[in-house]
Amino acid sequence: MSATRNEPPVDIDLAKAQGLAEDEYGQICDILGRVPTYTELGITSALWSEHCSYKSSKVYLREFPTEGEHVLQGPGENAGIVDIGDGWVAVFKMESHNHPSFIEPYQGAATGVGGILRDIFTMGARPVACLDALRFGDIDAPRMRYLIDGVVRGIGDYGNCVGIPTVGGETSFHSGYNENILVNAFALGLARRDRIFHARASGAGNPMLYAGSATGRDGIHGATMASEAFGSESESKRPTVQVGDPFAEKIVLEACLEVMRTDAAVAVQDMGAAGLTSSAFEMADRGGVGFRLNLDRVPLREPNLSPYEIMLSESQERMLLVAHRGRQEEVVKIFERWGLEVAEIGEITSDGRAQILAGGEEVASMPISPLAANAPMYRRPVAVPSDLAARQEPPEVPEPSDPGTVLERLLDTPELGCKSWIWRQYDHTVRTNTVIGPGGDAAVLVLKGSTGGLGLTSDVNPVYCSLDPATGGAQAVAEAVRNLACVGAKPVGLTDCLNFGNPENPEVSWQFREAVRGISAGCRAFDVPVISGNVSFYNETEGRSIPPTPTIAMVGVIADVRNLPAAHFTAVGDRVLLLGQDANEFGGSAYLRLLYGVEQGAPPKVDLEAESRLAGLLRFLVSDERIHTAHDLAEGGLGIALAEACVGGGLGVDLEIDCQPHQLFSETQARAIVAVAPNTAEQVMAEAEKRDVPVVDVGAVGGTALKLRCDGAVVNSEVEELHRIWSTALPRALEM
Amino acid sequence: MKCGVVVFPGSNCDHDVYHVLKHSLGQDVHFLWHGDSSVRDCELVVLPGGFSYGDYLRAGAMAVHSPIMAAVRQLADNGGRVLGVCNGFQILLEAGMLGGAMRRNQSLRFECRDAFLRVERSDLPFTSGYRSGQVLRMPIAHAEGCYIDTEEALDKLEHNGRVVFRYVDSEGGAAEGEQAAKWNVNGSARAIAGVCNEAGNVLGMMPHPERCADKLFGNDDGLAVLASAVGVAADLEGVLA
Amino acid sequence: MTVRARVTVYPRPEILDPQGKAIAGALGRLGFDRVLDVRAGKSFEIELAEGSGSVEEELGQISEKLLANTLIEDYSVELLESESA
Amino acid sequence: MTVRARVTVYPRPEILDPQGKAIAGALGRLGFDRVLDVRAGKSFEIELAEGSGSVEEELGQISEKLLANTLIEDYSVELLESESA
Ligand SMILES: Nc1ncnc2c1ncn2[C@@H]1O[C@H](COP(=O)(O)OP(=O)(O)O)[C@@H](O)[C@H]1O
Ligand SMILES: [Mg+2]
Repeated sequence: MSATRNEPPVDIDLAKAQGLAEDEYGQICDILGRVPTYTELGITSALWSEHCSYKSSKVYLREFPTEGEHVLQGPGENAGIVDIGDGWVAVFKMESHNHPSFIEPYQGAATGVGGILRDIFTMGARPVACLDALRFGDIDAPRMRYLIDGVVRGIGDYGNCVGIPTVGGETSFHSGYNENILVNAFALGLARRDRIFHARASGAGNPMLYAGSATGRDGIHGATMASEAFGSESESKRPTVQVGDPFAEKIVLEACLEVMRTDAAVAVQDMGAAGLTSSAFEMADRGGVGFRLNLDRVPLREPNLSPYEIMLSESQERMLLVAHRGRQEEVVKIFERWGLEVAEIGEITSDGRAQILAGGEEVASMPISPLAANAPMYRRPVAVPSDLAARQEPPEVPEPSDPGTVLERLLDTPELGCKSWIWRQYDHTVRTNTVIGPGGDAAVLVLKGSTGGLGLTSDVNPVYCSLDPATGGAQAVAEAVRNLACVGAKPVGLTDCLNFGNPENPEVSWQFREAVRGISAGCRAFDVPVISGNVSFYNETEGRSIPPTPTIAMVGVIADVRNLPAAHFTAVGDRVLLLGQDANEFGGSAYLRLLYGVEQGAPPKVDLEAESRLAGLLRFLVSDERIHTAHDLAEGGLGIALAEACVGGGLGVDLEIDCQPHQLFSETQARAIVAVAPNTAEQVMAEAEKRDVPVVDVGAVGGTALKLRCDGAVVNSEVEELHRIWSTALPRALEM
Repeated sequence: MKCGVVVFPGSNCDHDVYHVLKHSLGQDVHFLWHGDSSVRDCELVVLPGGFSYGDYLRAGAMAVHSPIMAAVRQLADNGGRVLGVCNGFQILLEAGMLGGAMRRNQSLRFECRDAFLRVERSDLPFTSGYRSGQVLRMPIAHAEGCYIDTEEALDKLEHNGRVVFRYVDSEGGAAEGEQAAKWNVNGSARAIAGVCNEAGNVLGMMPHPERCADKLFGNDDGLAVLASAVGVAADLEGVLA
Repeated sequence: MTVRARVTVYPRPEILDPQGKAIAGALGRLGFDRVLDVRAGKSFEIELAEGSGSVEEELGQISEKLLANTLIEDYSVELLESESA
Repeated sequence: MTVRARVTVYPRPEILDPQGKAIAGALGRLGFDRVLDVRAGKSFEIELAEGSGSVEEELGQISEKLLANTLIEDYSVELLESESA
């Protein structure tokens, strides 16, 4: 094949400028048996990019347990699938949109939500819930208020408009994100087990249909391109920011689900990262077929896009479908009825090649499976961070002079204050499945038509991860299990979003390897498979990487959602029981970090067996309807957990706790508080003892104050005042 | 009762309303497509919440011109029942069927939370299941719910008893003074949350009764709006069983 | 031949404009203390094919029917330039 | 003395304009078939106190800092009339 049109000649320099390594360029020349065309080079560099190929992470990701009795689809598809009983499956995945959100927070976050929703409905599932895990820098860091406001509005406006509730998430603040915020979006969909759709193309002669918004120059990786070589004019016209169109998404969603109900479609895939390139290649590769595309038929938003641009555009809200030959009219009709653009742009072939035509010329002809099979994979060098040992030195833990004041100061931080300023901007009740929305330990959805439901949570503590990524990874899994257990949900699968710095930095690679090791250990201990996930590397600015942040989102099933405990106290007179045993652990604690600016020491140990016993006990107690309140201990320890349980329902407590005052803020894991009617307290305690979970009765619910005595110190804070501090901490810090 | 739920491109509470009408209230419910020109033999038509046409210009502005709206207007003129919730209310306003207009919330943000409403009239087909003065807790979820009109028009609206729901504090007191913003969740003129037409057969309201129609969600204060509208006895205990 | 025009839509003067007020407040905080007042409106650039009727009339109708809610908004129409295709 | 000015903000031409697209679609359905394209933007009317610096410069800064997101939007400034107080 000869170089076409007036495209720049391809050579090693151009390849490098597009992000291909020298031997990667050699590989593609070998595969093709010639020098690639310009379009082919673009395709290869996209498919072999870190983002699409997982080249630096794949060797480690293989360690994840990905199978289990409920798993119908593990990693490798647009989203993972687990069986949740009664003929239903849950389809879920989490994805990052970090870099775009830092550049343009509103659109970056919005298109992040759009992308993850498409991943769900391409599998034939109707999206029913979202979570968002957000990491921001110090509120006073440059642009940070603007970034926070934009991200929250972007997530809200997109999800609200499409009509998918955002039922939970997490938000934290750390100076390590000052120049690299993280926006991780999770979505979950439901489908009938026998109606799952796979993005697997098949059947030579079947037409390929393009549906949704027209293609513009959005998001083509212009920055890495040799701009002199290729019309600098068109370069400058390329927008770096993709704009989301949630209305288009909503109708694309409805139209796609309608199409999938007809059996006229063979495969459906969204055009996400690397647009038409990755969707066409992945769909064909999974099905072991080839395709022929005619780019002249692709709907364009502006004239004169080059084949390269059309193949790599990341315009949003676009879908690629393969229909059964002879039935494409049915598909077209549905899209047209929804007012969407739809075009037949190619067909499936049997030769396993990607043949791409434009202007009557062949601009690319590549064998598909060798491209996927030979995608580069690296085991990057690793090195233990040179300062790790020093950072793990045991910290000094000052005794609080007045634990009540400490509690108030902690509640007054954006980190530990209420996040309702955020989630009130999200519609969390649309679709009327939300039994527990944001504000509890885990969100709960009912499966309409039954009494059963799902629990959803997202967790990770980046400070722990930065002090010890393996422990931090395991802790994230354990915390997710614990949060689910508080609503009686038994985990069936998890998805992750592994946010790290530059993998070419050996210390970052080490963090990644260790975190994956920790997560895998957690997964095995709780028997929770990883069914999907996403890796986001290069969260680094001027050599400074973010704290390792392997966000875990976990889903569990609940047999009966009708009488779940609250995360707050609900009944005067209830006994408050403390489950688990403190071990006085302050490494990476909120107490040291938020009050003293110290991030020091080994993070709390993760005893996976103790966590399992605790989770098992909590699930039993919830299903037995024996407890009114269940709330786990996390950041800020017992003190914060009690305060949250008080302010959530406006009820006080009167407690006697056997510990030193500072221990109120220890972050030892595998702990929770429950509240039970006085006459069942003994039974519950006996059950805990039977299951080898330490338990003490520390007092009763009642009054208007959080009253607590420990080792001579006294806390006596009016709940109303705590509520005022806690509920306004974030908007006050934001000045919004 | 034969009920229709209109589906506009971008509607997203259509299934929620359908679910309550069909499964909680046992009615004969159908979806009506925005492109249809008839409401068939429906006696009640609900314009559901959502973001018709993305709410891109003004909430409800584009949906008004859908073919179905002529039929909805006809139904209203003939005395049939029309309920607009949230986006549906916005559409009724844009259609000029209720008077007044919506502006962005005072906070200039989307607000999703519970509001307290006082039932100002219980003699309407939509409120017969309530007592006058009853205080309800009902979720809102919107960005453009600040109801406005000229003072004159508002006076007339009040005079004619067309204010059906009003935002109040949790005790039923006026959402005024210092605390106004807390209770009058979107800053509506005179804390108006829902209005009806002269004849009382068309109701628009911003809060979502269909989202609080089941004890499972800890709140079924809204069920009686739909139950009343389909003429199910106000004895809601029976309905719930 | 095509015609380009601009329709500008503003809340009517007697209607409160919280968005404009919020912007004026934000500008004050940013130190732009010469700003006395801001009104926030919408602007639409419309390209029309040359046709039989008057462009202004067509745009008036477009504005009344869709672009403005005349209960609370005023609009104005402005022709930009014509372009030969 | 006060100065009145208008800042108009539009999505840059190469950037997707979902609003404009939806409005153009709606106008088509309403039978305004001469409409070829619509771009939806924002318009701000600003009243400034007479001051020492140049008004245009001040408005440029205001636009860059707050009214327009220059990553995806273009703005233009237009002086209206001056009014003596
Ligand atoms: N960005 C967010 N979006 C939605 N909900 C959030 C967000 N951030 C926090 N939340 C909600 O606030 C509550 C407290 O969050 P968090 O402190 O992370 O809980 P936990 O410590 O139990 O994991 C949770 O219910 C969570 O869902
Ligand atoms: Mg928790």
